[in-house]
Amino acid sequence: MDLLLNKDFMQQFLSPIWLSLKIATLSSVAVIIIGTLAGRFLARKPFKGKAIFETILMLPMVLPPTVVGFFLIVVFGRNSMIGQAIEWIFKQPIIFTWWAAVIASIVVAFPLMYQSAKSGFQGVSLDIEEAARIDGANEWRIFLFISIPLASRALISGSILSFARALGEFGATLMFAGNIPGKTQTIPTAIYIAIDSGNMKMAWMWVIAIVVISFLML
Amino acid sequence: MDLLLNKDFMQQFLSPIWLSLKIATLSSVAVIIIGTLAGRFLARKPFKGKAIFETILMLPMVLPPTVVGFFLIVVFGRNSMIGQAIEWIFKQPIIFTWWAAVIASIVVAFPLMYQSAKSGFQGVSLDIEEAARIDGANEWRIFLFISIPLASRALISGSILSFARALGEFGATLMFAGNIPGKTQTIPTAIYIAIDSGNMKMAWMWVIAIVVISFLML
Amino acid sequence: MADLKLQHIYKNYNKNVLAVKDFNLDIKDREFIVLVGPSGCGKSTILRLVAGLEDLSQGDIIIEGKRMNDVAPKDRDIAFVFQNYALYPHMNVYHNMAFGLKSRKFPKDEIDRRVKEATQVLGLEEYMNRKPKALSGGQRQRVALGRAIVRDAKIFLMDEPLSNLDAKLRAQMRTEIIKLHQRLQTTTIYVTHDQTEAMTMATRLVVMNNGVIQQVGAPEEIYEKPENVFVGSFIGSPAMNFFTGILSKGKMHIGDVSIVLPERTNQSLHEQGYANKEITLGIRPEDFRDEFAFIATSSGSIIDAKVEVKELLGAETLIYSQIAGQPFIARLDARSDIKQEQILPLAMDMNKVHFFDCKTENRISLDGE
Amino acid sequence: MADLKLQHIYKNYNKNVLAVKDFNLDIKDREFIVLVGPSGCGKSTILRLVAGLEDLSQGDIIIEGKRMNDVAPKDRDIAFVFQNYALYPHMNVYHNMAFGLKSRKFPKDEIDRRVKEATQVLGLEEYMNRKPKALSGGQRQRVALGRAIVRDAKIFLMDEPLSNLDAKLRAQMRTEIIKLHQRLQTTTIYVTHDQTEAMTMATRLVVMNNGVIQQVGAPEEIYEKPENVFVGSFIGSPAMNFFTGILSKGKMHIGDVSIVLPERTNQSLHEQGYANKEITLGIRPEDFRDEFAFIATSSGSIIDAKVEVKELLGAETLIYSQIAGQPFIARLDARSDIKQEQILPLAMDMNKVHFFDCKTENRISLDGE
Repeated sequence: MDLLLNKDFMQQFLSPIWLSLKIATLSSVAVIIIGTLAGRFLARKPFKGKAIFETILMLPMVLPPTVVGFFLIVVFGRNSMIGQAIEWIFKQPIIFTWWAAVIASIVVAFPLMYQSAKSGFQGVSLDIEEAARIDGANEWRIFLFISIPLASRALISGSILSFARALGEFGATLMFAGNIPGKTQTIPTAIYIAIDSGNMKMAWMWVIAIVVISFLML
Repeated sequence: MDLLLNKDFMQQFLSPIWLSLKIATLSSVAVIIIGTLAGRFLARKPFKGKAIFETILMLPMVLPPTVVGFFLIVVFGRNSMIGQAIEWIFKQPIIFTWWAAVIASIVVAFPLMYQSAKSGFQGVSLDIEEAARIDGANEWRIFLFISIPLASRALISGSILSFARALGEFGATLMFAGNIPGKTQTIPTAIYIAIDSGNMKMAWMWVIAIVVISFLML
Repeated sequence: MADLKLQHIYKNYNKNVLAVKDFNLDIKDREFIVLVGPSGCGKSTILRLVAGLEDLSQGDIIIEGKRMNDVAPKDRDIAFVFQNYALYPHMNVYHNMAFGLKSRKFPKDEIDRRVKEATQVLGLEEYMNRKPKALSGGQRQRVALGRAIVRDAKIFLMDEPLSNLDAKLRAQMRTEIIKLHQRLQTTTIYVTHDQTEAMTMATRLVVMNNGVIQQVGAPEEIYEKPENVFVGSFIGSPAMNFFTGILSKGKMHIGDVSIVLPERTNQSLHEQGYANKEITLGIRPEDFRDEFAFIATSSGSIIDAKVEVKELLGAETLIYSQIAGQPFIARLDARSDIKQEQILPLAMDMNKVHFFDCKTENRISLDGE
Repeated sequence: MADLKLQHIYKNYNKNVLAVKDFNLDIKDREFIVLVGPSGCGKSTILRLVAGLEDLSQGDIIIEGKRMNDVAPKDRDIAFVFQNYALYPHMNVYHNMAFGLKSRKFPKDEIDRRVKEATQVLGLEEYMNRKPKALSGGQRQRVALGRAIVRDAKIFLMDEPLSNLDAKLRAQMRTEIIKLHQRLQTTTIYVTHDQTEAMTMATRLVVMNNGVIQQVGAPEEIYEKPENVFVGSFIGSPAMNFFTGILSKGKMHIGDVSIVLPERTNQSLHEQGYANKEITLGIRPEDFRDEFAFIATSSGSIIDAKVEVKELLGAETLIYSQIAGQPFIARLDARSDIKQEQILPLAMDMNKVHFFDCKTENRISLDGE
């Protein structure tokens, strides 16, 4: 009980939690919006190279997290075009910032949302969309009032999965955003460090915290 | 080219690859067998507490890998009953051995196999199994000649997913099996260490190796 | 080739839903029994109980004198034809038929002989190596029949086997199944909701509703003497027409229309206490007559029907009209001179009308019967 | 309420599959056109082309004089009733009907008025707040109709709207749709594979096969004078029977059976060069007669039919038999005295037989026609 009242300790305990929540929320909002739009667009439209395009989108789900982290470092690193552009705009590299953690979470969570959204939209009977089209609705109205409500179960489960994946992201984040306490240390990395340094008490507290957050989501 | 001819270097490069393949193969064989049986058994039989039982089975898919690693350490650690039993039988603790990596891979890959197998078996029309039952086949014959062939697509895709997941496992393995070169260092942990120590050349080679293995699987 | 007794069978899926209630039926060797009724009437449940795919809640199933309640499906020696065929999709036609025999460890040449014989009977020789996906609906149905035939089982159970076929093919397969039964003489229970199949195939027909048997008998008997309003309306297409009216002074008054009853009918109804009471009259669409000669001699049973809708069905015409707000359909020979809204005099054939109690909806037996 | 012209319409899905070929049809205001044909004949494709759900490969669609080829579905002012209803599952009955009006920005009270009126016409008032899942098949069908009605569109398109209902409900909804058309008088194209619907509903019938129109005409006309073998066999149930034989010396020889042709028929066939050639005779099941009086006066067209299967269908009996290996079905009045295997003398009504060219399968016009 003493510990809980200790201000420094609380600071140390809560900081990864707030950071995790912030990163997971931000990245899953982005993933939900992009994933829903991409899922709807690609659910029905066939085009050349669709299979290859989809395979690339899905890769982060199959590849080991450290490989994802490796590619993030290569793509956003100081030697790449993108990395240099970012450094020029923001006056600092993105690697080892919490924005890097957001990007890592987006990349690993996106396939989950995209897949859920796509199968959700594919599950909407084509007839029903055609009926709405003949009924005088434009494409935007169909998307908003027909497709989204009918795919809502898949969209919600995709959103939850994405949030959970973003919250639990470890490997790619560790490599791309690092493990800087108060700056890029999330719950999963904090647990790793706590165990590594033999601090079982802190590890238990963070594990309980993340399990509680996971249950609150469901 | 010099490097490839250097025996020590080859040893250092190949060792995580062999270990990764050994661990992934062993764990996915176990996962495929247990997952198929569990999927078939739970696909049709309703029983009390089935939902809770299934949630526990699926947890490793939702929880962050470091939390899975944490629980593995708690369950198999030197202070637990299981850990003490293992230590008494094998005269050494399981933690930081390659068997620990196998167990970590099994735990994270099992939900994928189970889910695929279950939905595959649920997709087999009940009528067809009933037809076989009336046709004089016993349950074992039905499982072997009707259910498995008809669920084969789901079983194969579940097996591939499980193998990929086992091969790419990083967080839980890092915590439970450690990162001991030549003993528990797999490709994902090797990449992490290579990047961490700035050895981009080695990192690239391992990344290429794991991408090649992944493509060979498909 | 066996007799089958179903004794006091009950089946409930949970405490509240009673799927089958006190079902009793003795099926003789070689009979072709058709169970017919609307969906949810419990007819398929009976079949699944006999097959052993579901457990009885109460009662006994006895095949050739042996109680089968606790015998596993594979040991009951029955064959089942499923509504959706339930072929093994990964096996070709040959192996679909052979699977049951292999499971029962028949020698290889015996399996071969039986499958070849069945494919010949069913005209499937050319398709031996095809998988179900590569067959038409009618061919799949034949394979499903073949799988039952090769087994040479004691009893065939068929669960709406033709309902997934189109109308033409259904008529053709109906005939093939009848011929097959004439040839094999296997005791068969056939379930359908289609009353044409019921009428044409059955040696005995069992009409069910809400889990309870309504009537058992030869098809002609059930068509000509339905035991209650449900049977009358379910068997026959278009359905039997019903009019509710009051019996008084030898006439039945339906709104402001009065129908004179034959003397004996009237007397019998009076004796049974229906005088001045509500009563239901049933008449089949084809028992309305529009021929001049018939109308001239049936002055007491003429109604002036206003034609609301006319349907020309090739060889015959259906007229939709009503008496005092009670709608009916009359079936006349094809006549293209009938016009919408026209008043058409129709005579009821009073030898072919049926009477039912208004409350119980049961048939009222008349003296002549 | 509009006329519709379909001119030289072609549709191919890829280079090899031609779904519709040179389809021409002028539909007048208020007509109820039924497109009928086996599955895959292109009838649904026509409907989807008119609706704008698919693009034409060639040809023009003209509604009230305006070319519609490139107009979006929502701007064509048509209503479509889908086979599976395609109701919006997450909306209640009211909102299902109101959605189209809302999309077109109708004022709220006008929407209310129209939906209420439609629900009254269709008897759906009680179900206003139910979602489609909580409705029966027939009610869903009514909501789908309602969605079309409220729009007050120029043209109704209906794609096998009754095929998911059971037989009784189908007959009932058939009548309701006919009444609805009599009331609203909206130009309608109705697609079905069911020839009963085709015969009873159409003001004009279009019979299609393999993407090509086979015959256009009033239902009676098509029933009585089918243009070719396909139309004869597709319209009518059981199907028209066909016999192939050789014409010689005023008789048609089918195997060892000879049928004497009426003098004028024979002369006309000779004049058209069919003497001593193969020719196809078509006769409908109901044009076989077993009445004694008829047989006595038709000595030239009597066949001795061995009864292979007898089907008692309530008001009538179907007899399955064959002439020289060519099977046929005869439809007689209900007679329970006919036995399996019995030899039954049947007369063909020679005023009602049809002749077709053996190769082209087209109808041979006789002098009398």
